[in-house]
Amino acid sequence: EMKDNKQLTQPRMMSDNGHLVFTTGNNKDIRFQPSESGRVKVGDEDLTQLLSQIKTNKDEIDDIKTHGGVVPPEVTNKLNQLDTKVSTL
Amino acid sequence: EMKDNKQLTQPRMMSDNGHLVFTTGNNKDIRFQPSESGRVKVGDEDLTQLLSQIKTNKDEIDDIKTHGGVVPPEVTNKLNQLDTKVSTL
Amino acid sequence: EMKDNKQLTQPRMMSDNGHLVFTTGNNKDIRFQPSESGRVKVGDEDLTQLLSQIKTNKDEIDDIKTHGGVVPPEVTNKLNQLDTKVSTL
Amino acid sequence: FYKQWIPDTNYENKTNWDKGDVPCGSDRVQFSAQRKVSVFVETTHAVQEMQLPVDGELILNSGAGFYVVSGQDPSCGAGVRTKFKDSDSLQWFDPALWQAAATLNDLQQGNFLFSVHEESVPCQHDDVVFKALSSFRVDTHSSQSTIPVKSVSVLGETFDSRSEFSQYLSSRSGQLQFHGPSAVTVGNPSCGDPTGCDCGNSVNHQRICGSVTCASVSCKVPLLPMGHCCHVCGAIITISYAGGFNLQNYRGRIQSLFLTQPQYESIQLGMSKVLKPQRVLGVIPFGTSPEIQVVIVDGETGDLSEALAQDIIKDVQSHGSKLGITKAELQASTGNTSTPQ
Repeated sequence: EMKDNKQLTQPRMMSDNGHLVFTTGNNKDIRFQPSESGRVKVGDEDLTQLLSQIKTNKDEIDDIKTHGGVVPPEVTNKLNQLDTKVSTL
Repeated sequence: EMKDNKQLTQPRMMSDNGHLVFTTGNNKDIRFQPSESGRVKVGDEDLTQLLSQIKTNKDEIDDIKTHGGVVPPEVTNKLNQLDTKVSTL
Repeated sequence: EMKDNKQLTQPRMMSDNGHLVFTTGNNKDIRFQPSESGRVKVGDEDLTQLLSQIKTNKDEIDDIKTHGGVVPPEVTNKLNQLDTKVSTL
Repeated sequence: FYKQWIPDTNYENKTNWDKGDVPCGSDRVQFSAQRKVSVFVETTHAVQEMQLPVDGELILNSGAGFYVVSGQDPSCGAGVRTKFKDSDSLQWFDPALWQAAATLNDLQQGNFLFSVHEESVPCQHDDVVFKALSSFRVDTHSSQSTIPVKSVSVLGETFDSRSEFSQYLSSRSGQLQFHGPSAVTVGNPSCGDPTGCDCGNSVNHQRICGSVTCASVSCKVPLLPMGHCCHVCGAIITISYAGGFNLQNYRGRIQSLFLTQPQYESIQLGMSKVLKPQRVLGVIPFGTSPEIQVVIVDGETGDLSEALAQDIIKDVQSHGSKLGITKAELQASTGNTSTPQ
């Protein structure tokens, strides 16, 4: 039993109906660690760069949510219209 | 040759001149499945977390697009100003 | 010497205390190359799809930042209210 | 000399698998959970499932890799569960696990040298070679805290800087390949003494001989060469030398004068400097004196060895002074001894 438990923590590479599957046991990660000068690429895309874009996106969304985005032009127009009307009353 | 062709249609992990390359096959996936408590990490980044952040980002963007973000302060100010002016006319 | 350097850069699939670790040597990448019909999945997520979502998100954020989002309903209401007030003065 | 580690932990080496075959696409591959192992993979393999150890690594040669098939691999059959064999018990100080050669070229050509057991294991001035396209796991238990050598080559990379190799040893691969309490250290100078250098392994003599099983010998007076673990049938020449002696040149002389002769084809000859203990009244040790030991064996009764030894003694008698040899003593397992000059 001891042995079985230990085996549970062994990482595996296997075929699941012809799909290539990498698995790990309880609390065990799968890690991709290229050298410092090497990159992780998905197709032609630099994954590290894309991952940092996720954070940038999140920050920008938070900013929009807190401070609002640019004022939509129809709002600016309407405000200017009203302003003019009120001033000429 | 037969064998080589076959390999191309199978998902595989290969060393290509020192690069580590994961290639999927015809309708065959490569899956990284750590245990529920294990993570997939790219360098120091938690890929699982970042991937879920992509969806959160998408949802928040959709929300902003549907309901608008916060009202920009200059709009609120202008509206208050006009309101005051109109009320004192 | 050239050859010697190459040898040191061999990629490795390692098991580190049960964590599954993929590493490469100097200047060597880890590359995921999904085929048209095969996917790279992290957990249940399709990596390629999510990565393209990152760019979509970025584009939409840029759009919101440039053109503003939808006008929040409270702004529309207030503008209508003012408009009515001004017109009836 | 170059000393090359013979065993490997390569994926393609079928002796590393308990079923005696390299796994194929229908097979389930198992590495024991607790066995730490570094495995070199030279080519591409199909596999049904591979269970990795809790600590270990697969090193992928360029073009090497793994792929999976759906269901059975027709070229593999029904598939078996196959286990990577235990490689934990291989000892650095096991003389059977090393090959010695004078040059890297000789090492590649398979021109190996015979030597006594202590000198079969890397000596303090030797270059240690682990084959370029291979992985290994060696237990460095020693009688001392370090195992000094001149250089170590691993995966085609030669380390002769002490700090760089110590850094390598602390890397993950280093820790998987070298285990045990003693540290192999590189950066020792090569032997600078033309008359030869002591190997330095006598301090590990017991450990070295602990892994040697001696064959039974059938000769009148079995001989025990210094640094050897077993009695042999053959001959030993003990040479005392003066300033002009050059061990490498003398080894070359014996090679070209005698060992190339067809009648000596089956002869194995080892020649090295040994430190012979000096004793007061033949009992109390008070130091050592260096001399050259020539060990000659022929795998049989020792008659052939003695014939060669007599030829060498004759050569000493006529050219000894020119060669820097002051004395040469012969012991033969036939019971004959002689002390010319």
